[in-house]
Amino acid sequence: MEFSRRTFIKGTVLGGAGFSALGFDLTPLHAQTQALKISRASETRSTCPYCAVSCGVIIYTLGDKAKNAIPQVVHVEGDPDHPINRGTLCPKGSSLEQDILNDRRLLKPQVRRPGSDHWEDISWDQAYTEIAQRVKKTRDETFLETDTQGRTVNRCEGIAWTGGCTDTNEFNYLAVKSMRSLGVCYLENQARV
Amino acid sequence: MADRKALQVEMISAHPGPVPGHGVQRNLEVCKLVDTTTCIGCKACEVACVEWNDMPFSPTTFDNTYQTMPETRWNFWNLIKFNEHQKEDGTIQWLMRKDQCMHCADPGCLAACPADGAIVKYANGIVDFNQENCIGCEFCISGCPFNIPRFNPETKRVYKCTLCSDRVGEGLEPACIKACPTGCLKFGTKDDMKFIAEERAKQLRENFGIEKAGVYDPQSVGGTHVIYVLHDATDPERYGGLPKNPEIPWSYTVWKWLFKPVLGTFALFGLLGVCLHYVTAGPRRTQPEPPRKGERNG
Amino acid sequence: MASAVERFDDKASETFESVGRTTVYRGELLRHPVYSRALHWMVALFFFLALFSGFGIYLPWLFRWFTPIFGGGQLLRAMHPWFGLGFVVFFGLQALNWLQPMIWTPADSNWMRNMKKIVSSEEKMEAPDTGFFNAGQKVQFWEIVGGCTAYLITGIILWVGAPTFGRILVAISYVIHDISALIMLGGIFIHIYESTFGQPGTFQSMTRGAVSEAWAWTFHPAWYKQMTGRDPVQACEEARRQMTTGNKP
Amino acid sequence: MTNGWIDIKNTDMMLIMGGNPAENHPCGFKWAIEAKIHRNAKTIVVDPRLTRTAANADMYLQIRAGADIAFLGGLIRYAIENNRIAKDYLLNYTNAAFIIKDGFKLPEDGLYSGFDAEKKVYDKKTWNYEEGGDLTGKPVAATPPEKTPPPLKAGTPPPAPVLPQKIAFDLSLQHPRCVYQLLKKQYERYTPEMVERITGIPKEQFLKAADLFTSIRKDGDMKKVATIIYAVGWTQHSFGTQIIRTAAMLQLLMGNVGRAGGGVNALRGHSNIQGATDMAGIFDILPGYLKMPTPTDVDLATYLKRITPGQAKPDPWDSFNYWSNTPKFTVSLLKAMYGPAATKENDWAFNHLPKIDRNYSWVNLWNDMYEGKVKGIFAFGMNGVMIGPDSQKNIDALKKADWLVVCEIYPDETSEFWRAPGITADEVKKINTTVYRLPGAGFAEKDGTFVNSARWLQWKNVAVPPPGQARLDQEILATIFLKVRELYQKEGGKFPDPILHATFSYTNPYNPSLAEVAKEINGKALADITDPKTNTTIKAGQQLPGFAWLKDDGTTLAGNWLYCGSWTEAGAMIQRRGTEDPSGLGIYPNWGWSWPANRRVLYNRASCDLNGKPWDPSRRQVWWDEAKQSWVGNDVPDFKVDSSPKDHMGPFIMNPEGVGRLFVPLGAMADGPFPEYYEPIESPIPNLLHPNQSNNPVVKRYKTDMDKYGTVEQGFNVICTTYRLTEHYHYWTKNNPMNVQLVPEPFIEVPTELANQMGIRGGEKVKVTSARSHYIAKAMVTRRIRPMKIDGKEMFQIGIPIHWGFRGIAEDEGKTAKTLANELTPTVIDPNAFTPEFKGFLVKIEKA
Repeated sequence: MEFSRRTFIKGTVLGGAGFSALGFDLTPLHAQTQALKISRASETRSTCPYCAVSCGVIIYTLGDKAKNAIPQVVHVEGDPDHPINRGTLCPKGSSLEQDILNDRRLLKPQVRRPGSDHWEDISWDQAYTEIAQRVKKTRDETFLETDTQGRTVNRCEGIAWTGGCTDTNEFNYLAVKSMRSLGVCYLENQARV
Repeated sequence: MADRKALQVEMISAHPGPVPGHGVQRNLEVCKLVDTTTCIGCKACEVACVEWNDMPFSPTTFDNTYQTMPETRWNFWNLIKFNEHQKEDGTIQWLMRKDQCMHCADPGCLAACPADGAIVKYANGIVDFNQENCIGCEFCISGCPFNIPRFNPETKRVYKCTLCSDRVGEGLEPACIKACPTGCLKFGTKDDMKFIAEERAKQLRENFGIEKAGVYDPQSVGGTHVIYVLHDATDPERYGGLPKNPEIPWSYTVWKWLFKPVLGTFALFGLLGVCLHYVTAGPRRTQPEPPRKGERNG
Repeated sequence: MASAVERFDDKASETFESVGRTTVYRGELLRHPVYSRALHWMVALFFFLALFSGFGIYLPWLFRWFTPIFGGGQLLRAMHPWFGLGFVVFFGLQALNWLQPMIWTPADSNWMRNMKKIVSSEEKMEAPDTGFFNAGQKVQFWEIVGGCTAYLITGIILWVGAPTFGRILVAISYVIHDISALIMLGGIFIHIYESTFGQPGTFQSMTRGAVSEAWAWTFHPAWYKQMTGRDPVQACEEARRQMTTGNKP
Repeated sequence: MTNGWIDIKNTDMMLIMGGNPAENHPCGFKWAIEAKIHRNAKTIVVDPRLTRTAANADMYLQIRAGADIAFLGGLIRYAIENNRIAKDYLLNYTNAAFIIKDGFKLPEDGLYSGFDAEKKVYDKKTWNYEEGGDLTGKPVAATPPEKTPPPLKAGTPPPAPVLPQKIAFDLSLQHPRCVYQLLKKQYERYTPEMVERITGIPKEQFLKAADLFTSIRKDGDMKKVATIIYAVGWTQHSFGTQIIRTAAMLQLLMGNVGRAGGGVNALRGHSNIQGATDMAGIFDILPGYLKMPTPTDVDLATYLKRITPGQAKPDPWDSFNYWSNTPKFTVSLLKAMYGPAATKENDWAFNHLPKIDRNYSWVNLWNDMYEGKVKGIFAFGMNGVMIGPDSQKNIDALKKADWLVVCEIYPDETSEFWRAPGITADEVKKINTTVYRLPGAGFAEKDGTFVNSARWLQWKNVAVPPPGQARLDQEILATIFLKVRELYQKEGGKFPDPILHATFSYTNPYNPSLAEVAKEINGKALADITDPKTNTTIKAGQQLPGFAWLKDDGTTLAGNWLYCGSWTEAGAMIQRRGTEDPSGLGIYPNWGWSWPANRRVLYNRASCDLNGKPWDPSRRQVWWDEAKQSWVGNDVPDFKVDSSPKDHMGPFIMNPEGVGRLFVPLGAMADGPFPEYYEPIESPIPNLLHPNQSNNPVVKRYKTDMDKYGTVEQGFNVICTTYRLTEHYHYWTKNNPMNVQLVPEPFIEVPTELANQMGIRGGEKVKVTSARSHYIAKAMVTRRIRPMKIDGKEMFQIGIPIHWGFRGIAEDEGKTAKTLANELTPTVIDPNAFTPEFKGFLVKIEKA
């Protein structure tokens, strides 16, 4: 073992002081290997919602999927099996725990009435009913069976749909099916910008 | 817990007597390789560290740089230093270097630390703070050649990167290294990392025209368990103050481990001296002394 | 000394006089008033507290059994600076109190020159010009004054720590703090020895505040002459004659 | 992307331009680094700023934002001039040898032939190939007169011009009207000096970069491969599509498309932006890139005739022309959407679909809402106010709408437009829009498929339940639609048929299980169908294994023909997690499923020479197996498997010609068969190639009072560009405390020289004003953006990250000026992709 300068010095002095019975202590001191917070958490493999590299992530959640344990995120780490990111994540992917567990999340349906300057709570059923009525009213008012030259067009120019790019394929398909059935032409998406 | 193969301890701060279990088992030396030539300054390592260690978020303000904060903090253990370095031909080289504890083989913090068991160096090279034994004297901050340990005023304890001793103890790689998107951070035995680093430096010199590319593994602290591949190994200072020749102050080496114990014994001589004086020259009594028994007066 | 300091000093000693009590029997002289004694013992107390807690940090792998005495490393580290501060503050007051008698005089230089004889107790009586304090005491006093300033400066640096003062300054203060501690440690051994076994009859000067006249003319003749107006050597011979002749009644 | 993320590790040369992968796709950029480390690949980065990608590059060129086509045109010229092109590849896999009809004019004066000045549209009939055979070596003759078309019934519009079935070609590439010669003449004008004057890149730097990039084809060596990596830096211009066309042409010229480590790779921004495009979340297509019907498509037959391309190729060659199967895809889609209601009699419910005759794209949507035409809007995961362009116009448009339904996970600017900064208390009273804000589910709370930039479909699992009363997005959408259906069933209304017939026959229609929807998208058999060749039958109700099985007689349904094969009877291919990659080329055939048909690198037939042997034996993707008489390989061949190389079938099976298009005939491109350099709408200098036609002639400007366009004369003399940071994700992570800690406040990157001129230091507040609005943030004074010489004049560029609005952690703490970056951006869009011009517009900058 290469003698670094200091260990040599310490060795000589220690020899001298070693005889002092006062300081010798037999209790071994070694690091307790700390149980990892993720060692018993349940793992869910998912995909990061941010960019289109589609990094695989492992979401560690509380509890072992027992019924009475409501899962909540404990830690998010890269999925080493995923061939593209191989366990790595960027600064956004690594902070996904704060995206899942975030006190700014919207928790209840709200409505802003015309002219009002604040949000009011509204129940889901009330929201659904009102929205459905508005959709029907606007569609009936702006629906065009035929255009000026008498050709059937069956389109509704009064309603627009702007979908996000972190919605899943299946949601997009349902959106296209439902909106095209309403005759919506203003069907746009973040893919455009 | 005790039965599981714990991280084998090699050095303990301010600990009397030999380190228990020293040299009892073979142990590979781990090492973190930071290849600054492929670092993209994305800060995934900073986030992974804060997330793994559940550290509280601290307020930061904008100060004319991409760097998250000027220096690491007690709750922000590794920080990418951004430096816009102007090369001779006037072009700008945007250097990014991950700054964190270097896990020296001959740690200045451990040398300076007066608290028994506050700083432990494992046989695999990781230097770890043990907050229960830390007395908050901040000597380690003075001892560290890389200005790494950070003091938390509330808890009166000092904190730094632990190279994820908990994860490594369980066989995992550190969180920052796992997260690093471009693989600029690598983890493995010291020999493997040194080999990869030298290979990469050679590749840079020969194929990418970066003549002074080299590996940073300063021997003045006995070599470190965090090594860098630098564009210019002859001038590490340009990477945000990476010391060219990191030195542990003499106070915690020659003074603390040689003169102090020696002078300590000199001070005891004072005690010895007075005892000798007492038994030889004897006390000086008020005059006139009364005659001693059986002695003729006069 | 500045008058403000003297006024403060006198006022302080009056307040202590009113509280404390010094009984001077016949054949004794008042050595140290209540104020000086009180200060001395406060300084001593803080010194030892600082010393022992310092030992826990000074050579931890040797004196690690000090740490539990102070309730663990954290508490020891937390208290040591306050003890040091206490020591420096009280010694500061002590210095104000004793500044006047501690001024270095030529007599002290002579004393230093023939210190060897004094140490070997060959010379029974102190040199006649030894004043209230002899040179040894003055050396120690000034050494402690130096030590205290060193403690104050380096102590504050060590206490506030490297983030503010930079690691090199802390490293240097670390060494200076130790050196002044060692010197003071050496000095204290001599001080305690001289005031107890080395020079019987001295201890009471700090406990009761009074000393026998014999003690005075033996060890501080010039001070004895100043206090009583008599010649110390004559007084000693007088006493010796009286002792050899009048020892029967 | 034509290739994929991991495939980038196979490259030898990278041009990274119009994109910043190190910052915006860090984990993808690892593969560029792998290429550098394991293959000594070189990277050339061209960007208006020295980004973190450039910090890693071997060569960085600072370009003026918007001058991309000039640079790429210069590269094409350099490649042709120094003969650094892939001769065989060019001749056989592209339309270089095809001859163009007379009457086609190159745009020396900025205009191609057939420009109609009033309608600002091209009549593209002159942009077509000439009918004929092999003219190699024959004397040059004028285009033979066309056969006169049969007389038309009165009133029916003239049929749209079509490609000739037999295309004339000259294999010697000497014919003056052959595509190669026209290409050469077109980019003759893009000399290195002209490139320097337009882009600001010094001549010698440009030549060094051109030499390095084209060095892979030095003296015709076909072993090496180069890739071009880009992102919205190229798409967000008023000529965005043409920039990408130029890159594609460059890659075709150098024979890089279809090869491992080659191709033209768009790094798409969002996790499912590729999926959203495939599933046709945009107005002009149906799922599977089928065109939307127009009013002239009176019935299904007319529609299919219009959008199904016929074969058009040189006679001896062969072309798969896969789009010829469009009828099968369309009928299957209609059966999926309308199920039993789609019968042969009612044209498979063709008239249930709306017919569009105008441009309903993003900027038009807000423009028409601003003009009061659009009454109601659903915003499910898209923050229209933040995206802009000209956000103030979007806010004012929303004030005029009746209702707005937002489904989000964080409070966002669109749902709170009515209390945007600057709206006074009494003005709020006058805003009559009803806004419903419904709490949606985050990514970890719902399953479903994401399609990444490399076309990989990957399923993800549910980890935690939605918090509070939040519900799954699909549950919200399905319930709203079914509630509308109930209203129509009860009260009737305008043309209720599509609403009543749309198939929602999921186990729980109000909360459809995405697995069932995914199976529907993959496609099922509705009757027993057998494949005569292989004599295998698929029972009714079974999942289809591939889109070859789709029929146009209503016996199959498929939500998206491209995804047919993603969820077969053998199970969910998109849930596979096989990590084996025997070829080592990063193909990973058993991980997830990539469309089409699990093919990882598109056009991989072009990775082989004429007799089916890979150009580079060390990177073997697919090859012709003489024994088996079929194409085999590590990747799924992008080809007709049994077509022997002798038949000379073109590798680009989706094009009618079967070959790569250096020249884009007829209607595919709105603004020209070759990309021509046009200045951005807000440009500091006139177009140096043709000053009187400075901008893209077919780009329309909007007419409302909010649409103003700045000029240098009005004092807007600084070029500005907007972009993303690696620490933040659009308008989402401003709610994430960890990311806010990394980059706490908005800033504007200002070059040091400009800052010195204005007397501002780093950290001081600065106000940037464009013709439309202003933006306030702290200045980041940096030497990474240098002053530029544009046509001899000194100009500055500044950059603004887009991440801050008026609702977020830093915003709510009052640490920002609550202005939006996209208040500055101009309302002008690309004529082909309709993407707004967010990059390269004019502003002025002063102390705030």
